[in-house]
Amino acid sequence: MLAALWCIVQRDLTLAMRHRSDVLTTVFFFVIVVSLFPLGVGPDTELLRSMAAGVVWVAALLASMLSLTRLFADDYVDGTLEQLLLVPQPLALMVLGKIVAHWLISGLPLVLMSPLLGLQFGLSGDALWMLMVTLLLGTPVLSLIGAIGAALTLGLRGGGVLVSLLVLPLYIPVLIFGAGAVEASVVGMGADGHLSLMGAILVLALLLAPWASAAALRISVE
Amino acid sequence: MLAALWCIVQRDLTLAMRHRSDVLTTVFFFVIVVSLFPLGVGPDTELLRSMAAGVVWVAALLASMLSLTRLFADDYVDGTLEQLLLVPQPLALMVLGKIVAHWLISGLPLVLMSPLLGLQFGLSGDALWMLMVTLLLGTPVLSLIGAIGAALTLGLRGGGVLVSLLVLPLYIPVLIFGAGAVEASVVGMGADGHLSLMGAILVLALLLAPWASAAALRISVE
Amino acid sequence: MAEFFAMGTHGAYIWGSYGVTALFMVGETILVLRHKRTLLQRLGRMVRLNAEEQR
Amino acid sequence: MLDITNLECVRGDRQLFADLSFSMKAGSLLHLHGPNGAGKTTLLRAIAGLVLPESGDIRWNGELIRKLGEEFNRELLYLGHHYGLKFELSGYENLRVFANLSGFDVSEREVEEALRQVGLARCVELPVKALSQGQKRRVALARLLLHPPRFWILDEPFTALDVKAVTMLTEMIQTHVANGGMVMLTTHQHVEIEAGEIQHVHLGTH
Amino acid sequence: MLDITNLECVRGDRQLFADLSFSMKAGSLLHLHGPNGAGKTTLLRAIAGLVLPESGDIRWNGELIRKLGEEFNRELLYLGHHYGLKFELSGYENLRVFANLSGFDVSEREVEEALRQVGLARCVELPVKALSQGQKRRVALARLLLHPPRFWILDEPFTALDVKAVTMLTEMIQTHVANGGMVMLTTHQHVEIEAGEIQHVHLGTH
Amino acid sequence: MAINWFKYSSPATFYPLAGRISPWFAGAAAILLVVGLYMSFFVAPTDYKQGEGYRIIFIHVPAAWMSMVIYLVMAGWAAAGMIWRTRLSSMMATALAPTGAMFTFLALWTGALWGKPMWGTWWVWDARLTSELILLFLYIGFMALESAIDDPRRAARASGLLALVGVVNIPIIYYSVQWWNTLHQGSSIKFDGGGVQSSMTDIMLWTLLIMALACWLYTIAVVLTRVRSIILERESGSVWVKEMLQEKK
Ligand code: HEM
Ligand SMILES: Nc1ncnc2c1ncn2[C@@H]1O[C@H](COP(=O)(O)OP(=O)(O)OP(=O)(O)O)[C@@H](O)[C@H]1O
Ligand SMILES: Nc1ncnc2c1ncn2[C@@H]1O[C@H](COP(=O)(O)OP(=O)(O)OP(=O)(O)O)[C@@H](O)[C@H]1O
Ligand SMILES: [Mg+2]
Ligand SMILES: [Mg+2]
Repeated sequence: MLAALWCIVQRDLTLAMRHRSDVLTTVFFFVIVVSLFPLGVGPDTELLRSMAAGVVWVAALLASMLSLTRLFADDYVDGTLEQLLLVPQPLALMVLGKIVAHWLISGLPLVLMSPLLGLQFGLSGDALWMLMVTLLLGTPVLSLIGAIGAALTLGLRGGGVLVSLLVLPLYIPVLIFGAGAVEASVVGMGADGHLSLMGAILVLALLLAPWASAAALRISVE
Repeated sequence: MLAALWCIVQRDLTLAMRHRSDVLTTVFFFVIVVSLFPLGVGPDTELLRSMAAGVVWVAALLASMLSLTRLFADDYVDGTLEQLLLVPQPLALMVLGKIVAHWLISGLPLVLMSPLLGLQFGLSGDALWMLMVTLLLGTPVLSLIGAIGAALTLGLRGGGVLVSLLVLPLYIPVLIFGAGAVEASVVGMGADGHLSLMGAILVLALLLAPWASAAALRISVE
Repeated sequence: MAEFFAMGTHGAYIWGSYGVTALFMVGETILVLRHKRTLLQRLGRMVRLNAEEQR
Repeated sequence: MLDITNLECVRGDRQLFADLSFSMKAGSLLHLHGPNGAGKTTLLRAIAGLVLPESGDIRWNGELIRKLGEEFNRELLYLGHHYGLKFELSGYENLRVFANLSGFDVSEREVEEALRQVGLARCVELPVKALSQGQKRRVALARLLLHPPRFWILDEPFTALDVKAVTMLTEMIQTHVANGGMVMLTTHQHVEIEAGEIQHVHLGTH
Repeated sequence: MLDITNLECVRGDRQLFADLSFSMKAGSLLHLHGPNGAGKTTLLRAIAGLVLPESGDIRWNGELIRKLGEEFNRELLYLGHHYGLKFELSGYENLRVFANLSGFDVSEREVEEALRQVGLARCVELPVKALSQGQKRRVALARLLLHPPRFWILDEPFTALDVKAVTMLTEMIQTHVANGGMVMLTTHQHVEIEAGEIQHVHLGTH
Repeated sequence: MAINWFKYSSPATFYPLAGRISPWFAGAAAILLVVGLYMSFFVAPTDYKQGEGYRIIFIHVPAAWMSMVIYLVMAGWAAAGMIWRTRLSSMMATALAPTGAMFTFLALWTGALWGKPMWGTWWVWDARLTSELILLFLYIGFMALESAIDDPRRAARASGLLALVGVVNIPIIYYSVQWWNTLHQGSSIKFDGGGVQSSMTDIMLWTLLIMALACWLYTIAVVLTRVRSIILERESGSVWVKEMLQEKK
């Protein structure tokens, strides 16, 4: 069981490493989107600081979402997904493996990059720390929920946009608590409540998402 | 010649209409992204008004970019792109047709939607008008430049993210002038300079992009 | 000496600039040379193995 | 072993076949015939559990395959129109992943040997996407040589293969059947296969 | 008509063939042979102008095809591994688009007639994605019946076709050649074609 | 005597040539760097307005110049590669990109470190700074696109096309200070007609020019070495590489 999980994670990581630019480009997308806002909004530092948390979180959302379309699509097109369905292992486990790999490739780097971007917007040490912690709790949820959307829209034309339509509404709670926690710490308030809520969401998603995605995959592959 | 151009535009529009959700989803994506910001940033009206132009423009950029991957990818996978290369018509013309269709599907709706979203952020009549005009001048440029990126990354794994890496830097001038013009009109200054620059960019892109994309397609299809 | 390194009040900025620049230029040189060396080794091995196979 | 009773499949709003019943036992081959669009692929996918039939039962050892789930998958190898290979990985890596996911460990040797047998010794390390049509198919076929399960479903396996490869594949099928395996296949090409007992099922002209 | 001189093609870092020279004249058929991975597809794509050869010339009526560009495309019909069809459009719409882009107007009748001839009268209005493998191929082949240009390049056109369709296609090829057309094809299947003059080109075993 | 330039555009003849000349460039670069550094710290006087902080100029400006010039040269090679289909040209473009990206980064870095004491902020979103950032993204895009494509021929052609499209950005960077009034100062050195005009003292100007020249020579040396590796990698199947490697044995 665990061996199979590990095998899937490893396979997807190898595939990502074959195209090292994949990993880099998600991060760069994140960086670019965050940098676009000051360009659009103008160089007012005070304004920038007050929108920092929102912007970084929205960018994380978008970056994670953009890489979602790739989660199952490649496997679907070349028929390996079909084969994964025929493997003598629980499908939810296979899906979990793919989600873990997706997070390692597209979520973790965002977490690690975020302090640098926060600096650009003039956030203080505490707020930077909080930004990282919330992203660490939140990005796995994005991958988990996103997997359901990706599985449902598999093989549909325009899946990329459709998936965002399905998934973004579900992302909103994560966004609100994540950005809320950071803002609370910017103004010097505690954010424990926000954090424990995010933890609860993460556990819930971890329990439900693999099953839901597996069911969605069975439907889509037919 | 023109008949062929029209034939391509019509074909792509028919395809889009087969999946009416495609058109709707680009618009919804736009709407959702714009609406996420008040959620992430908080309900401060003054703050919102001053970031309105930037946010709407960034959202338009992202929405247009998201739908880019679809521009040639479908045709590439099913081999119709190959056939377009073999048609006795100038390839740049075919590409122009596809770009026009792409703009009609994913650019024009944004232009039409924008006043509504601007209202949400408390923009005044003049500013709303300016927002629409800049989007009308700017979104075709997004489709034109984007086509080059989409053609270059055709068939590459992780093309979706790579295309944003290639295309977003080139979008930045459009963003700056577009958002700049709206902001100028928010504070009651004239924006003629910005607008004529955007017009110049549009003409330049219209002259160059179809050729560049055609060349890129020839490279990618090999 | 210390005065020299302090550079008025701008020591950190100046040395930060020159330091990182030096780091990058030296680093790039090392990377390029090392890449060349390993490449030559790899290709050399390939040629040798092919030659042995033919014999 | 495999029993199909009163199977009915519908695609879109067309009924492809109904009341289809047959069974297969160990050490036999079933050749599915029918013109283009008769529903052969649909039937094979239904038997593999990828398509839900409209009505009817598919049983393996008397148990419904939907109930069996992973149990049944352990006995099954399905090769469809798609290659089922990751194009960025080499043939070697692809086979390795398959084996591991199917739950058995294979040595480097075994994988290399399988690839050599399908005539890809020189391309072991190339990513699959750099292979030609026929070579890709050969990689997929190499799975038939690595601890193959009992029941093979092959949908037009001869596509894109050259004469040598066709002979090789027929031999593989024959040996498998002779050793008590089961093979279900469909092909429009004329191929001579001599296996113990050959069953022919014809899907209606449409 | 078509003259190939000293053609060399490289994929990745492997040279597939070099110094390949042959020519073809009107009213003849060229059959390209070679095992899997020999470079047949690459050669056909190079001749269609989709792949840039490493060196060597491809001339049509004495002119380089790269110079001719759209002129040459007007004389050419290439059917590759891909169907070249939009899966969301029906067979009818697909053919219509092709005809328009190729610069001639076809009536509704003509298109329907072509689809009937390839045996898809019943599926005219179905989107192509709802067709089976073989039916998709048939739609692609219907292009050969609509104002076909002189020079056909067919890469494994018999794939996925049932016996009836194979006969139909051979007949279409024979008529075309008899009427002064040119056909270049490759297939691993054994198909009897009797056309005026058949040239065989073998690409090296690899 | 007319030199046959196309002869040198063949990797087989260029490889040994590059090997012979690159040490000279490396040596000259090292000497000039030492001279330039000595002058920037000990000879150039303290600026009456900016104090010692202005000494960053001696690397900031060369780095900024190099970032733009390298891009132009890279695009030029890419264009040559696409027009004449010479393999060497695209290899040169590939070899230039990392060094160009490095200088772009350095221009940003040193600019930021200069901005803190002078403007009181690390970063502002003004036209020149922004367009320099875009340049960095263009370099990264070029490298990412190239590494995302496996077939080296397709990679060279695709990334070459991208480089050409990106050239549009260079005049924007250069003229940004003239087109928009920004925080960043305008060109103080103008190359017009006969001479170089400058608002700086002569000694500062000379130091700057020597550092710039040193960066040039450094770039040439590094790029030649890198292009040799690329040639070896891409041509590893060819006869001349095999013969050369065998001779070495
Ligand atoms: C991250 C921030 C910065 C960036 C990206 C940047 C970029 C550039 C570029 C691209 C150039 C070359 C353009 C040309 O030759 O005209 C340049 C030149 C120059 N920069 Fe900056 N710069 C930055 C910050 C600064 C700061 C803070 C200062 C000083 C207060 C400064 C002073 C200069 C000077 C004096 C020149 C030379 C202009 C000339 O003489 O032509 N820069 N910079
Ligand atoms: N998604 C779908 N919607 C509607 N009809 C479909 C769909 N998928 C398949 N069909 C129909 O089902 C029929 C059978 O398809 P199938 O692929 O099983 O045929 P086949 O016997 O494998 O044919 P071939 O020999 O050409 O491969 C076809 O006529 C096709 O029109
Ligand atoms: N992108 C690529 N990179 C590297 N090698 C490639 C690439 N594309 C094709 N090749 C190689 O080119 C060779 C010829 O491929 P091609 O598709 O032309 O063969 P083919 O003769 O059509 O074979 P088949 O009969 O199997 O269709 C193959 O051996 C393949 O490994
Ligand atoms: Mg079938
Ligand atoms: Mg082929």
